[in-house]
Amino acid sequence: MGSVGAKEVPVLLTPDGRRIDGRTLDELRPIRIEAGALHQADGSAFVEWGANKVMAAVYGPREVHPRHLQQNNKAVIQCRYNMAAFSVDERKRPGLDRRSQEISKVIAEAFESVVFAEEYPRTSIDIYIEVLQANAGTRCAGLVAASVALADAGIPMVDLLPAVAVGKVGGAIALDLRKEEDNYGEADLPMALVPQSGRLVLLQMEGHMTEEELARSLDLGVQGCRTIYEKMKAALRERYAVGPPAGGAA
Amino acid sequence: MGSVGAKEVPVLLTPDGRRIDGRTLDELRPIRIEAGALHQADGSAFVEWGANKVMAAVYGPREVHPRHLQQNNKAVIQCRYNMAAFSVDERKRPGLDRRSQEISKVIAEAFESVVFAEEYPRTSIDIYIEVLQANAGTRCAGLVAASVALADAGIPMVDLLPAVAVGKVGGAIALDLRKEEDNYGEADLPMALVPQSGRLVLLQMEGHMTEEELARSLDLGVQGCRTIYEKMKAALRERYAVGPPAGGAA
Amino acid sequence: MGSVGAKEVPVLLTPDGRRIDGRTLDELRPIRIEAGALHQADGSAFVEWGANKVMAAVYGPREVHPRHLQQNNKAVIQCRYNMAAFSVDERKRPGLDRRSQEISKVIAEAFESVVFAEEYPRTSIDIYIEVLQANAGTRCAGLVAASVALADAGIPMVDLLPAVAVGKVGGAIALDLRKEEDNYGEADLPMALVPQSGRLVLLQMEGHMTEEELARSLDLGVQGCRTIYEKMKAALRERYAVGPPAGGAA
Amino acid sequence: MSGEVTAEILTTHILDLAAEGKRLDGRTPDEYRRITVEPGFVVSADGSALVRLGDTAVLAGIKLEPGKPFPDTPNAGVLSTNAELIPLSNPTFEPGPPQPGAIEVSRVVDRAIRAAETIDLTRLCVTPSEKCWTCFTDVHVLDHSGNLIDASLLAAVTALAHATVPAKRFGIAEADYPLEVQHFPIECTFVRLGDTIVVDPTFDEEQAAQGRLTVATDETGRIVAMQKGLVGAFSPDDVKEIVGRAFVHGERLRAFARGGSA
Amino acid sequence: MSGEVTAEILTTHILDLAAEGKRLDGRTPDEYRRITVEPGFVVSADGSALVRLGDTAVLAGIKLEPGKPFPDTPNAGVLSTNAELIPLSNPTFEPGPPQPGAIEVSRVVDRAIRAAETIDLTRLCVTPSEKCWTCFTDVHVLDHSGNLIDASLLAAVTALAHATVPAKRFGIAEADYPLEVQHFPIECTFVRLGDTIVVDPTFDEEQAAQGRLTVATDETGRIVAMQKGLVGAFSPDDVKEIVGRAFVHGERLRAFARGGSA
Amino acid sequence: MSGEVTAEILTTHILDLAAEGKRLDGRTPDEYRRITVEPGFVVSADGSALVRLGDTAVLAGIKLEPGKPFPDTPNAGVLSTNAELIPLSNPTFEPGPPQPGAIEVSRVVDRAIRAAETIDLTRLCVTPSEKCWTCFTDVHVLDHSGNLIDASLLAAVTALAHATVPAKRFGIAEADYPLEVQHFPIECTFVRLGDTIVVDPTFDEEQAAQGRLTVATDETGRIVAMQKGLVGAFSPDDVKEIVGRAFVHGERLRAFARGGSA
Repeated sequence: MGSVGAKEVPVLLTPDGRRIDGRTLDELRPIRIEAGALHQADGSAFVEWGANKVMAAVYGPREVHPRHLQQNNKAVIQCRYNMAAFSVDERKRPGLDRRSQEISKVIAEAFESVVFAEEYPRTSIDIYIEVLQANAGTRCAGLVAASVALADAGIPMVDLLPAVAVGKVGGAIALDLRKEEDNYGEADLPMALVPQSGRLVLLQMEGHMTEEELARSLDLGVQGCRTIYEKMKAALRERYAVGPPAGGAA
Repeated sequence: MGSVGAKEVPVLLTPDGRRIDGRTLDELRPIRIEAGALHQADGSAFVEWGANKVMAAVYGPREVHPRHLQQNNKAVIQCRYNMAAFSVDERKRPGLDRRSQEISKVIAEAFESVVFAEEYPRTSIDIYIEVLQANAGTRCAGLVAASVALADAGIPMVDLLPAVAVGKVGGAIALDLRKEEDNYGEADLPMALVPQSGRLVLLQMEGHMTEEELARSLDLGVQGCRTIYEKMKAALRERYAVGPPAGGAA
Repeated sequence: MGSVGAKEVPVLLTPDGRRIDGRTLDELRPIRIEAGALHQADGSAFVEWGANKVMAAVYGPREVHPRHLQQNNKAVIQCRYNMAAFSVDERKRPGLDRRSQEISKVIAEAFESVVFAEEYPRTSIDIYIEVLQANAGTRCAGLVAASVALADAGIPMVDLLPAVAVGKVGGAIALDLRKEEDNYGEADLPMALVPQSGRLVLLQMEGHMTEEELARSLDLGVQGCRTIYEKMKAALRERYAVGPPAGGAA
Repeated sequence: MSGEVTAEILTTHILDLAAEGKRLDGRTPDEYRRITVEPGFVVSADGSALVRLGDTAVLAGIKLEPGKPFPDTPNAGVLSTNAELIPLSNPTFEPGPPQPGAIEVSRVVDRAIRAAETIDLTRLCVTPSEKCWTCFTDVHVLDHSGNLIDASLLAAVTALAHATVPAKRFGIAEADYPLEVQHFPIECTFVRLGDTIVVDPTFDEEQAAQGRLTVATDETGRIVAMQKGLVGAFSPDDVKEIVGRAFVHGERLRAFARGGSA
Repeated sequence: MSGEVTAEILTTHILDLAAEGKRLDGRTPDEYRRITVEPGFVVSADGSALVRLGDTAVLAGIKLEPGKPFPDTPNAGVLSTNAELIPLSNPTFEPGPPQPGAIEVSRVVDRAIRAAETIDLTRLCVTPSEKCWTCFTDVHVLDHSGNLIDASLLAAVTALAHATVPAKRFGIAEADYPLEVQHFPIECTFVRLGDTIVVDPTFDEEQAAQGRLTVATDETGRIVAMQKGLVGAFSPDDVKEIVGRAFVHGERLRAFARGGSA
Repeated sequence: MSGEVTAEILTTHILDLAAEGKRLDGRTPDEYRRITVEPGFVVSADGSALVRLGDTAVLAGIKLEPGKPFPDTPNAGVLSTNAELIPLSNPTFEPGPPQPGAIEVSRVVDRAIRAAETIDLTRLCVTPSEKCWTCFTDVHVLDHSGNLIDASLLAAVTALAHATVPAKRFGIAEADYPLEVQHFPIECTFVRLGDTIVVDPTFDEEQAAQGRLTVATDETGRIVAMQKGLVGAFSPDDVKEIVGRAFVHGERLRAFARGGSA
C-alpha cells in the first residue's frame, strides 16, 4: 500500500490498460487446484495461484483441543494460517505473528458461516493453511484451498467459498493483484463469496478508495469469485473421478 | 531509592519541615475514591491519589480458571496488578514483569487474610488492578481501590483494607511519598492495615532505616491508614446512597 | 568437535599414549556416586565425575501433570535435564534450550526401556537432572545419577543404566572425554548400557569416524559402562547399609 | 449451562426487537450511544484520551521514544499500535497472551491509522536512516460493553491529535512541540440482526449478531479500511448501504476527535 | 479408546509380519519406499527441495541473510537449522511451541550437516569479525507418514546443493553465486521390529518399533552422526550391522541430493 | 484427598506444639536449624556457595560478563539476581515459567543486596557509559525444606564475598581480582504459629503459618529490606519484636557469609 519513502514505483498500468504481467484489469492469474494432495489429513488441497503455493489440510470432526473450547451444541471451527519462513522475500521467523493470527480468525469465521457445525456437537474441525510461496493474495488462496479440503474431508457445507482480492492500481480497479501491484497500489480488498446466496463472508480493505470505486470493486470481485468457483468444482470432480488419494503437490 | 550515579538530588525537605509539594511530614496527598466506576465488573472502584490513577475491578465468586487451581474448601483469591504502558515516564512494555507479579502475589495474600473465602468453595474471586497513571504508592492505591471494589461486589470481608506507604526522606520519616521523594529518598515502607484488629496484612520495605525509625514509621503508617479508612467508607456510603451503577472514571 | 576458525589446538595425546590429564586411552576419570543426597525427593543421587557435578532427583509414581499425558496402561516417564546458569564457562540463560530438550527426550526413552512402567498405570515417574558444574559427559553423568536415584526411589527396573562417552582424540579412540578433548577432538559417542542384556538404550554420535573406529568405540564404551556399573551398585549398597537419608552433596 | 440458556433467550429477544426496527436500549438502528471524549486524561502519557461509548470505556495513551528508521523507509518515523483487552474490562477475558479478539482490534485500528496517513511519518524523522521517533499508541479497554473498534480508534486518534513530541526531554530539540495529525480516520461498526443492520452494537447485540462490518472513512471522503468480522454474511448491497451510513456517522464522530470534549 | 485397541492390533500385525521378514506395504526389510526429489520447488527461497519418501512429504527452504560472525569463529558464516512439524502434516501434532519430536529432528539434521562440513563456512564470511552470511535451513514437514529424519536431511542437503547466495540483492557482490556444498551427508534410519531390523520405517512401523537408530554417512566413507531414539535397545552387533547397511543406502540416496530428480 | 487430611492433622499438631513453645524438630521458637556454608562449591562459576539450613539446600553461583551501563547510571555496573525453584527440589514445584513463589524469592533477595549496597557498583564500571561488568547471581534451590529466602540470600552473599572478577579471561585487565563486598545483608524469616512467632520455619511450619515476615539487616545496624508474605497478619508490636530478633540472628549468620565454613 505505498509505504513512505519507498523506492521508485514501477509502471503498473500501460496506456492501453494492460498490467505489469500483461493481464487486463478483470483478468485472474492462472490457478491450479488439486484436491486430496496429502495422505495423513482427512481432507486436503494444494493451490497454485500465480506465484502463490498454498497447502491446506482439514482434520475432523475430532476431539477438541484444548478441551475448554468444546461447545455442547456444535463443532468448533479452528483455523491456523501460517507462512513458511522461506515463503517471502525476507525470511519470516517461524511461528504465528499478529497478521497470521488475524487472518486465521477471519478465515475461521468465514467457514463458520457456511459449515453445518451443529451436526457435530462437542467436536472440532481443524483447518490448517500453509503458505509455501507467497505473492499477494495468500489469504484468498488459503480460503480456496481450505474450502476444497473441507469438501474433500466430507464436511457438510452450504456451499464452497471462492475468494479473490480486488485492488486499486495506478488509479484503476483491478482483479487479483500480484505482489508488485499490492506493494505499490492504492488499495487491496480481499473477499470470499457464498455463491448460492451471493453474500460475502470475508471482506477486508486497506488503502483508499471512493465510495463509487468500492461499489465497482465489489462487483468485480463477485464476478472473479464465480470464475474461481467453477475451477474449485472442477478440481473436486476430478478428485472423485480419480478415486483414492492422488498424492502430489508438485 | 537513590540509585548510583543519579543526577543531582532535589531539595526534599525545607528547613521548616515542608516537603517538595508543601505537605507536612504526616500529611497525605489528596485522595478521591469512586465506588462502582465500571459496568461490566461485579464490583469496581476508581482511585485518584495524588497523581496516581488506578482502576480496580472484581469478578466472582465464579468458576476457577485454570481449573486445577480450584480448592474444595474455599474460594481461590487471584490478583493481577498491571501497569498501562503509558502510566510511567518511560514506556513500559505491555505484560506483567516480575515486579508486577510480586505485587500481585502480596496483594492477593493480603486479601486472603480478610475475605471469608470458605463461604465460596470451588470458586474464584478475581481482583484486577490497572495502574493508568503512576506517581509512587501505586500498590497502596491499588489495594484501596480493590478493597472498595470487593465491597462493591458484595464479597464478605472482616474489614476494608486501607493502605499507605511511609518513607524516609531527607533524614525524616514522612507519610505517603510522591515520585520525587520515592526516587531520591532513603526508604519506602508500604503497608496495609486491618483497622478492626490493628494488624498489618501487607508490609514491605526497601532502603535503610534504624530500628527506632522503623518503629516510628509503623505508627505513622497506621495513623495514615485510619484516615484513608474513613474515606473508603465514605465512598461506599455515597455509592449505596446513589443506587445503580454511577459510571464515570473521569 | 573442532569448530571453524578456533584457536590453536592443545596437545591432546603424548607420543606414549597419555592424555592431557595423564590418563591412558581406556581410563575413566575419577567418579564418586552418592545415593540419597536430597531429602524432599523420593529418590536422589549426586555424582561427581571428573569435574562434573550432577544432581538427580526422582518423584513418583505420582499424579500426571499435565493430565492429558496420562496413560491407561502404564506410567509416563518424564525427564528434565537442565544446566545451571553457572555450570559452564559462558553463563547459560536459565531455562531449557533445544539441546537440553533433546537430551531430556533421549534420557527419558532410555529409562522407558528398562523401567517396569506397566506396574504403575495412570501415574508419572518424574526424573530431574541438574548439572551444577559441567566438563563434558554431563548427559552420561546425569544418566548414572538418575539411574541410582530411580533405584533409591524403589522404582522397579530391569537393571541399572551405566553410561559413558567414547571419543576420537588426536586420531585415537579414547574413553570418557574431558572438556578439552571434547572441544578439540574428532568425535563424541555417548552411550548407555543395560548390563544384563548387553544392549544399548542410548546412543548418539557427532563428529567423524570410520566404520572400524566405531566398532572399537562401541567395545571400549561397553567395557567402561561395566566398570561404572560396579560403582553404581557399590553406592546403592552403601546407601542401604547406612539407612536413613544421608544428606550431603558436598 | 443456565448462562447459555439466558444468552439464547436474550439473543432471540434482540432479534425479535430488531425485526421491528427496535433495540433493547431504545435506540433506532442508526443511532450511536452517548459519546464522551476526554483528552489528556493521563498526564504520564505524551498524549491520551478517555472515550466512553455508552457503557464502553477505552483509554488510549501515546508515548514517543527515539528509535531507528526501518531500512526501507529511511526518512520516516515508526508507528506501533497495540490494544490490550485486559481482563478487568469484561468477564469473558482471561489473563494471558493476547487473544485473537484483541489482536483484531489492534490491527483494524492500526490499519485505519496507517491507511489514512493520520500522522505524516516524515515529520517523525530526526536524522535519515539513523534516528527517528517511534510513536507507540496503546489502547487500554477498561469497560467492554460492545463496539470496541469504534471506541478504540476514536480514543487513539484523539490522543494523537492532542499529543506532544517530547523533544526537549530526550535532548533532541529546544522545546517540545505538538505531534500534529493530518487526517482523522473514524471507524463505524455495524452488525446484522436478521434483516436489520444496526450501528454501534452493544456487547449483547454483538453476541446476537449475524455478521459485523466496520468501515473506516476520513474527512476527505475516502474509505481507508474495512473489516468484516463474526459469523455471518453481507450482500454487496448491504456493504454499499453500510458504507453510506459510515460516512454520515464518521463526520459526526470526527468532531469529537478534533475538539475533544462532548 | 477404540483408537488404542486398533493401534495395538496393528502393532501385533506388523510384528508378526516382521518375524517372517515381511512388511505391511510389501517391502523387504532393507528396502526404501519410492523417493522423489524436486529442487527449486519454492522460488521465494534461495534454495529449496520437496522430498517424497512414499507418503511422507518434506519441504526444505534456504534463506541467506547478512549477519555477524560469532566472536569465537570470526572467519566463518553461521548455520541455523530448524524443522517445523506443523499440525497440517499429522493428526497427532498440536499447534504450539515445538514439541520434543520436532526438536529432535531439527537437531539430528543439524548435527549431520555440521559434522559433515556440508558447507565450507569460511566461504560465508564477508568481512572477518564483522559481516558474514547466516544460512537458515527451514524444514517444513507437509505429510508425516514416517521417517522424517531421512526425508528432512535429504531435503535440506538437496536445497543447500541447489542454493544461490543472494549477494547482489543485498549489495554485497556484483552478482549472485551458487552456495556450493562440499560434502553430502545422508541419514538412514532403521527400527527394530522384534528380531528384524527394517530400514525407512512408516509411521505405523515407528509406533510398533522397539528402538530406532539413525546413522549419517558422507561420500568419503565417514560416519558423521548417529541417534538412537524411541523406547528399545540395540546390541553393539546390531549397531555394526546397521552402520554397514547405512553406507549402502546412503550411497544411493546421495544421488538424489546431487542430481535432484528421481 | 488423603494428602489434604494429613496436611490438616500436621498443621493442627504444629499449632498445638507452638502454643506450648515447642516445635516438631525439638527447636525453641528462636532457634535456627544447623547451618553449613561451603564457598567455592562450583568452580565453573566466578563465585559460588552451597548453603544448608537443616534439610534445605541452596546453591548460588556468580557469573560476571562485560556489558553496557544503563544510561541513567553511566558509572555503575549492573546486578542481576535470579532464583530458580527447580522441580528437583520439592514435590510441589512444576516445570514451566517461574512461579510467583520463585519470583518473590528472587526479588526479596535482590532487594536486600541492592539496598545494603553489598557491592560498590562503581567498581564494576570499566569505561563510563560504555563498558561495565554485569554481575549475575543465580540461586539454584536443590532441596526445599523451608525458609528459602534466608538460605538464598546467605548463599548469594557468601558467593559474592568469595567471587573473582574474570578480568584477564575477558582481556580487560592483566589479572583477575576479587569482587569485594562492602556490606553483608542477612535476611531472617519468622512465621506466626498462633500466638508464637518462630524463626527459620521448616516447610511444614510454612504450610501451617498464619503470616511470614522477613527482615534484612546489615552489619551497620540498618534494616535494609522487609517482606511480609503468606496469608496472615502481624501487629506493629509483633513487627518491632521480630526486628529485634532479626538483628541478633543476623549477626550470627553474617559470620557464615564472611568466613564461609561452619
